[in-house]
Amino acid sequence: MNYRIGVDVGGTFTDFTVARSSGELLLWKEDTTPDDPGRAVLSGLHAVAEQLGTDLGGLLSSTELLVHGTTVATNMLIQRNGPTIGLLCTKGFRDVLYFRDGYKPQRFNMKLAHPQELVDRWLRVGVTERFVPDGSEIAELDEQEVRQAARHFAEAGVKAVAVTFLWSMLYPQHELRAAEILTEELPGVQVVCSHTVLPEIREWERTSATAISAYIIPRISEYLTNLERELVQAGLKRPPLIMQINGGCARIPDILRVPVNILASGPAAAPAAAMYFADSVGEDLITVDMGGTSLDVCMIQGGRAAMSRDIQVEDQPIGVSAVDVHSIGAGGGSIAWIDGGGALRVGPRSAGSRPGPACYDFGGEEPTVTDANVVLGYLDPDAFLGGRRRLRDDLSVAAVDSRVGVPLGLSTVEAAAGIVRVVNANMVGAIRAVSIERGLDPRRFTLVCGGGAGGLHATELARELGMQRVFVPLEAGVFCAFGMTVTDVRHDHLAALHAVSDSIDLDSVNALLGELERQAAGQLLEEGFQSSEIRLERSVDARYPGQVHEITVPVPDSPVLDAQAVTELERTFHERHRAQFAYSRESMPIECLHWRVAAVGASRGWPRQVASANGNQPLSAQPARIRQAFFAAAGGLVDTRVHDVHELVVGVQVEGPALVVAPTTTIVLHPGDTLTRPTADGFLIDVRAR
Amino acid sequence: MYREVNEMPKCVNCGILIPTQELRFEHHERQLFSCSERCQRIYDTYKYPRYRAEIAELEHAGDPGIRLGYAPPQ
Amino acid sequence: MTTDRSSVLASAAESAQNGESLDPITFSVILSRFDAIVNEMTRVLERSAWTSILALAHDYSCGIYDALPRQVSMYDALPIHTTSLHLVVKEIADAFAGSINEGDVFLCNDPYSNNTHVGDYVTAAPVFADGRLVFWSVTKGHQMDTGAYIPSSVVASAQDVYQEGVTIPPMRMVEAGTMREDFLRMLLSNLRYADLVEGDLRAQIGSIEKARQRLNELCAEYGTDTVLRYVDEIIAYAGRRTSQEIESMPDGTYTGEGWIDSDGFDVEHIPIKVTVTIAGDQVKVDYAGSGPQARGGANGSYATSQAAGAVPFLYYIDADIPHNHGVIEHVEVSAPEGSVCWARYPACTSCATIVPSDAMQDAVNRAMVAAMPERVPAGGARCANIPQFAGNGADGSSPWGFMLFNNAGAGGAAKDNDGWPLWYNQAALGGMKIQPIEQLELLYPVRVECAEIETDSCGFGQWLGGPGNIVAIKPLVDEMITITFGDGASNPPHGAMGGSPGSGGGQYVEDLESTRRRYVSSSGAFTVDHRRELYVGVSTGGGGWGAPCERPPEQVRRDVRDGFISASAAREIFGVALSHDADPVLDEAETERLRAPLRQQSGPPVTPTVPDASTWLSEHMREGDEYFLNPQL
Amino acid sequence: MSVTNTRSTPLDTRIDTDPILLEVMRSHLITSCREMGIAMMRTSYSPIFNEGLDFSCVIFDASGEMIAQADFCPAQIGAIPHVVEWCIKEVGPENMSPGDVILHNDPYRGGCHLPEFMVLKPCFVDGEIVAYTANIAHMVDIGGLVPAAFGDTRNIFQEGLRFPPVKIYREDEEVEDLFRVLVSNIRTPRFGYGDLKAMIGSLYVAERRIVELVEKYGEVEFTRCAQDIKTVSEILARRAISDLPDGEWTFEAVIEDDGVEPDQEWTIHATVVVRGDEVIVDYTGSSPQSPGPPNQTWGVTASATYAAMFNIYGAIPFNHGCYRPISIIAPVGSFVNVEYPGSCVGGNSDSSPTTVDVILGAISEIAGKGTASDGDTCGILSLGGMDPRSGEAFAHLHFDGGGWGGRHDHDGNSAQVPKTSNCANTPIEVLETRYPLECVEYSLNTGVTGRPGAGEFRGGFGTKRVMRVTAESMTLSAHTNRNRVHPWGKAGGAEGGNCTVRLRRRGEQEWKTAPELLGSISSGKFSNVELHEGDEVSLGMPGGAGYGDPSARAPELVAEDVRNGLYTLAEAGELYGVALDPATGEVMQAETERNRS
Repeated sequence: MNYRIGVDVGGTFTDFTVARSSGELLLWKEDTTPDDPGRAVLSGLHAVAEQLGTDLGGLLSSTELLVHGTTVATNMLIQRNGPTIGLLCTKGFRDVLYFRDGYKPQRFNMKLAHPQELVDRWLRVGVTERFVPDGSEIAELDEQEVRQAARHFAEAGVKAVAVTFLWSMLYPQHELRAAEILTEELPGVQVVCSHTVLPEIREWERTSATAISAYIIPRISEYLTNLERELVQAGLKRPPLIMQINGGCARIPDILRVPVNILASGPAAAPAAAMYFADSVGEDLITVDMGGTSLDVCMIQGGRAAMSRDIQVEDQPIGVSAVDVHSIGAGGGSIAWIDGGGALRVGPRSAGSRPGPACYDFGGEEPTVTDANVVLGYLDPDAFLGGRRRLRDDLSVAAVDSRVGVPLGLSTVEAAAGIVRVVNANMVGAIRAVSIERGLDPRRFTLVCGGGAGGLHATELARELGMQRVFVPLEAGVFCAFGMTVTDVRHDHLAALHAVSDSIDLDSVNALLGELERQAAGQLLEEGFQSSEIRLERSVDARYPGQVHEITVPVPDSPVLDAQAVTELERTFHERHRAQFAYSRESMPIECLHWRVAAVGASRGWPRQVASANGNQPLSAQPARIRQAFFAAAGGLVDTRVHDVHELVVGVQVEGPALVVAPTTTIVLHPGDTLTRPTADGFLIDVRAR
Repeated sequence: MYREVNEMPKCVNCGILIPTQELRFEHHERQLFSCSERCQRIYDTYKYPRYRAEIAELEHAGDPGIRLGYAPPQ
Repeated sequence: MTTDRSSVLASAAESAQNGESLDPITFSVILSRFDAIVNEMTRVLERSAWTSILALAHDYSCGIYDALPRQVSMYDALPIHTTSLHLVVKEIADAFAGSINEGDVFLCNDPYSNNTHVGDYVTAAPVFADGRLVFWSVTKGHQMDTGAYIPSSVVASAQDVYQEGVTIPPMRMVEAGTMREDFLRMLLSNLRYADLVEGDLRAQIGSIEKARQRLNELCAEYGTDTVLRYVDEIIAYAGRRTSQEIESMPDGTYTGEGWIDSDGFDVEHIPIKVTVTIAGDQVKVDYAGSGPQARGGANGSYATSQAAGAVPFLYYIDADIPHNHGVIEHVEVSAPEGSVCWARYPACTSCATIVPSDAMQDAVNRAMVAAMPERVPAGGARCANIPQFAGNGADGSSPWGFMLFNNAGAGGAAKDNDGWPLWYNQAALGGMKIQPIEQLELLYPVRVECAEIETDSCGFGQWLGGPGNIVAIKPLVDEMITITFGDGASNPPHGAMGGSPGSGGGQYVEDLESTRRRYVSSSGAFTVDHRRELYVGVSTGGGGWGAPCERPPEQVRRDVRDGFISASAAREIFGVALSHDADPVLDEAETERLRAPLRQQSGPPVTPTVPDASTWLSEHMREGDEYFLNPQL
Repeated sequence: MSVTNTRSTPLDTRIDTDPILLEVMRSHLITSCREMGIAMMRTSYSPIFNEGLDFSCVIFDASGEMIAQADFCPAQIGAIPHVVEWCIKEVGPENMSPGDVILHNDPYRGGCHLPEFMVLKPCFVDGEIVAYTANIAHMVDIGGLVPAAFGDTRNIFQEGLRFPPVKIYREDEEVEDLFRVLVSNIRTPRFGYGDLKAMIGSLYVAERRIVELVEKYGEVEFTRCAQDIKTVSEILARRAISDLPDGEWTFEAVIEDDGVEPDQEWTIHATVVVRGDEVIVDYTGSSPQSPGPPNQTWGVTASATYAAMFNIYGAIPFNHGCYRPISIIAPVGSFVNVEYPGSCVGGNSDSSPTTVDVILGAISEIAGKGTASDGDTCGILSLGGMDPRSGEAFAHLHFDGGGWGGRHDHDGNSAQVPKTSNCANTPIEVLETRYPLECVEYSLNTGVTGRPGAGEFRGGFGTKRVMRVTAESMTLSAHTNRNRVHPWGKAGGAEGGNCTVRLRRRGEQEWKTAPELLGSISSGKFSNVELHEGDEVSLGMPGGAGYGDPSARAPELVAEDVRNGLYTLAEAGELYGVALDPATGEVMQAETERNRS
């Protein structure tokens, strides 16, 4: 028996999916342990192994692929609870982060606040050094100034330093030397260089990606290295792979070289997961993954997830190519609070899993969305996580009352319903951002709903947006973890080589592409892929000479690039340019800048059955058959049927109001909603329009 | 596509702009432009023999000989 | 940008109740679809343009108009275009009435055909559905060169339309899908950097073509009639919300006065006077009493005079209201023809979008702030420190040129909000982009020596104006021709409600050997020698809002720590006492003592109240430095 | 391959057309050109056309070669063959339809300078192009930095609007929006529009005539005649050249300051090579192009060359055949073949006369005889502003006559515009009605600075004109030559006079130069000087140089000049050694002999 494991660390829960070569799936949820997320991963794997009737060693030693995703880094940015960091830059340019691209969105909004940089200005230090485009060093690196800066950083107690010199992507010498000195002067402080993080022209994006990397690296490096060590000690043969924001995965050393890639790493697996169900739900999907801390929305059209190189996380551009996932701080753990103006607000602060929602009884006193769901009767205190956790509904009531109900003069239920309405509105806003505000009519799409808290809100969100169909996969609660077991492995490599198509030096281009292909494919082979499973995608960033921006076009798939292939490349470029910009200038040659090679290791399709009963047997404690739950449409708290997911065989139909309890999520059906189970994969809900 | 006049070839003999019809001819293994048979003949029989040395100089600066008689601007 | 359009739904629902069969979701989908299409136009142009002024600096606007033409969407436009582009679209529509065909593209840059200024090239394509003209797809892009007598598209020293560049009245550039090559060749023959400009024109055409396709899809998807009915509703909706907003403003008549630095030659401090009348849901803005038309390019065109007066009300009202015809029709602007606000043919209007317009906007802000302080910001930077650099291609380089936006001044503070940096001018309100320094150095033979915040350049207040910045440019070849147009150096952005004005800033050329400096007024043309000279621009900060002594001391402490303001300013103006550490410590007792007297002071709602208020020059010029007012090449 | 034959390909001298028909056809064509001219003169708006006659009407055959013209402005006639030829090549006859009219003024495409607008119309018979008619005319204002174009412009963008070949009529329809572009970019739209329409109208006139011809004689006959007309002229031209001895002769002269670099001089250097029946005019050795406006385009240089050569042709029917024996070599980027975006508005008016004199200088070495140099400047003043009477903008291009050089057998003509531009002086009354100017003085320039060179045959006198501004204000720009360099004398004749541009502010006594008054770089070339009501501008045109030893001049002629007030008694003495009786003005023979020996 071989295993493939997906582990997704969320802000609240750590999700597990174990796929067996036999095709069965095992799903599991474990409390995230924010102080050391690795603990939850290990304990979860222990539990899973137990479920599979083996031990950790037995599980890991026969695991051929372990993919790990985490939102830890994203949450650090969202909640701005990262360490103090420093930034070392070329003298005279310490405000690159502040100036940004000089662009003010919502320019008629005079109250829009200027985004906060990740590094305060007094910790952005310029030092004498300068290269110019042609490579001449017009100012040597002043090492004294670097050491002074180091002392300044030490006094401020920075945990990491970003080094971002102009033109370093072409001439990294100064960054490298400065990094040496800083490491030597600041033991224990991590140093990140911009030429490694994003070796592309444009100082703002590069500086931002580097600053983000420095901001998150202290935490993730400690975490990931420990994790790898422990997993390997525990018997894992192949190094674990980390889910990346580009939708593919990579090994830990690669991640630590370019930490920014770990951002939104979990959510990037959503498209893969969603597309797995394409047969039953089609290829036009909006995926929402609502965990404990954040909501991630992703648009999939014609089976392809939107990709972007202009992603900003919390107003900070990341520069690297990414699955276009829109995240907001809204989840089961989001805390409800009353703002200065007396308005009810929910999030973005989250109680996480420690202290967690009040009902967890870990000392949390602030009401969370989960508490509201408990108060409204949607969550069965005895059936949470299949009964592994008894929820204290009395604590939920107390928290909701004291912090929201009383201040606003509302009954507990009214207050709870209010909390849910507000968080729904926030989530609707997020979905609008990727659909309506891009002019896409969400009603054409199916809402694919993942995340532990997803099922609780899905139908309301759909209703609000006029969407008719919601799909809740069986693996909803561990949606991304599941995605990781079916995602491809992907390595992107790029190098700069300037060439104009009418005077192109084919030898050097071929040499370069060959080298990139060797690197990329080599990695996959090391990771145990057969060359038959490896797909190479070659592309180049090109433009017309004199133009400013590039577009990325595929490089013809001939073993060596010859004159004919170049003509082909030109043709493709003209076509793409016309398709994208509605014009082309065919009499012109094209100018090539960055050459890219992506190596994709296709995930082996294993046979697939229903998530095995025995895998989940112990998870399914019997729920109460009838509960009181709140439905505005039904006039308040009403008796509501509760179904166990395992009762609902294929072909069954359930009318709302009703609750469907699965081990890792609960689905709320409002009056008029109809749930069916077209296939074993999951549940399709026909949402009644309001 | 737009071509500014200074991108159009000039007759190697008389120096006039050649708008479209590029009358190419070979001369001592060099591809040259002339505006007419006559200019081509005058180049062969007068200009080239007379200024052979200067033309050789100019050719190093990538000029087939149209800027004869003074140092090219750049 | 995600804006909460729940109000949209509410409103649509309400009108649905009024019997119209409008579906709120369809309403907001179509509303957002127009914005999305305009966004795509914007992106196509930005991504495929050839000169940095469009591809990087974003100095252009895209819009969709209906057949009338009414403005349907200008989602991401530059403010000065937002309220004026419909005028030139109408001129084009009228000029070719009866012979407008599918596949045509029209071109116009003529300020006397209701374009803004000669630098702005308008390309417009009619969009047909079911055989009738239903929309106009329009872009207006600031081209790099207009064929003026010196290499710039904004020549403050041009004295008539013939000197400021080639004027193109409404012109059919593409005929039923075919480019008129002979016209294009003729046009480009009269412009510098013809190849780049051709690229930019084609990018503009690409952008409107993209929108044409999208609009056809939209009509196909919902049906032309449905779409048009929702267009009416979208405009009506904006109108309704604007009415509510303006009705909530205090009725009355308000006056304000500001000053333009100069006419491009020797006349200084030209007054801009405004009278604003608010009555019910209508606003009247009148510039009677403003100075006579200028000899140089500092004149407004009809289009810019219309826009400049209306723009402030676009940011007084809820930012979420879509800026379509429904908003514009609530503000009526008038200016005397022959004044600096609206010049008479053939006067030069090369700086129309900025010099007069910025001052005209701020005059409205000056007039209104006391009446509705919560809505009205302090003065923002006007267009100084946006020089155009050019080289004639000596020293082996080919002719080059670009406009630098990175040194632009900052925005004014508003109640509850510090000002933004890089405001560019009131015409843009921060809506342009700076060029990445690496791109500049890659594309042009210059080196950027520094680009950083200038301490104490901002207006002080409870909320700070945005900071100005200092940028130094070293030419690497040529006598670098430097052509600056602009305003606000001697008449800086005003402070509001107790806040102080921005610094005003300025520019100079430093001789690196003698360290002598040639200071230049906010507009002028001069050269910078690559062998021994450096161009330095120090831009103004925005005006401050509210009394400085009301700013939280901890905030002031961080401002000082981060170098936005100096320790001495903190002490003297903000009344905050700090230690001298890198991370200063606040002395609360001393701070209280310092603040007591400051709290007693009071002043006019707007400062300065007189022209020529900037002290920047006197503070910065040293023995041996020289000052030049509007130097010419 | 490399041609070895040094002679031009032998001429096919067979003329099989009946000579009578040929003559009929030719005169018919020439008449057509005259009719074009009359139509133009009658219908145009600007004095420069209906008075100054600064335009040329020409007919080309289907191959794009000139077959007829009437005696118009040589500077244009010499360039138009190239403009038309390249224009047809660039547009391509296949892209032309009946009723198309092409507009062109691009100096870098064979043109003379921006103000020289050329309109070209293909003439169709049965769907075939049988001929082209063209009209090239000097537009007064073309936008740009300087009203009426002439000043110290530094590049083409300052000079005005440039039209590479562009269709301004399509199938007999005005291309309206293009006209709109044109009129919105020139200061005198009403005139510009009217003049352009007049030019185009004249094309239609000629087209009708040509169509008549073809219909009368048939296309075949017409085409053969066209060929033969050219061949005949070529034969005659080659004969004239063959009469010259083979050999090489070199001559050079300088153009003074270009308005940008005052102390720099720009050399026009020409080597004239006679080889049997053909001539090579080689300008190698001329200066690089100047930063200022006096550069010559290729077309200008060609015109000047032809104009000079025609002096040795004698009376030959004037068409493309005359050009064939002449080859020109003009280094690219030199003063005689300016390169984009070099300034060149002044070359056509003020440099080309000197170029002609340079060639004549060289030829005279060959043919003996020869002439002394002319005044060689048009003395161009560009005035522009608002006319208070009409409330409209005006732009006036002012030129005056200089003195020509003495010839080997007679004195130089007085008050005549340079030989490259047989334009007429604008009459005072027209001047004053058209423009807010008052003509205070208009006379022969007898001043010491401007007077012609003495000689057996003296140079002609230039004019002197003083104009007063009657508008509130206007701008003055100037482009003149020979302010410092003198026309050279010949065979012992004295050098000619200088041109002078002087200004006098209202109420002031003394006349000042532009540099004195306004600190401009040059006194002869400057742009956009502000003049106000009552200010005066004085233009003194240079006299030509003298031919032969002054002491050889017949004393009676000197006495007559004195009687006519051209010389003072004193001047008669110092310049010619002629003593006259103060009372009677009679020659005092004895004393004269003494002075002269």
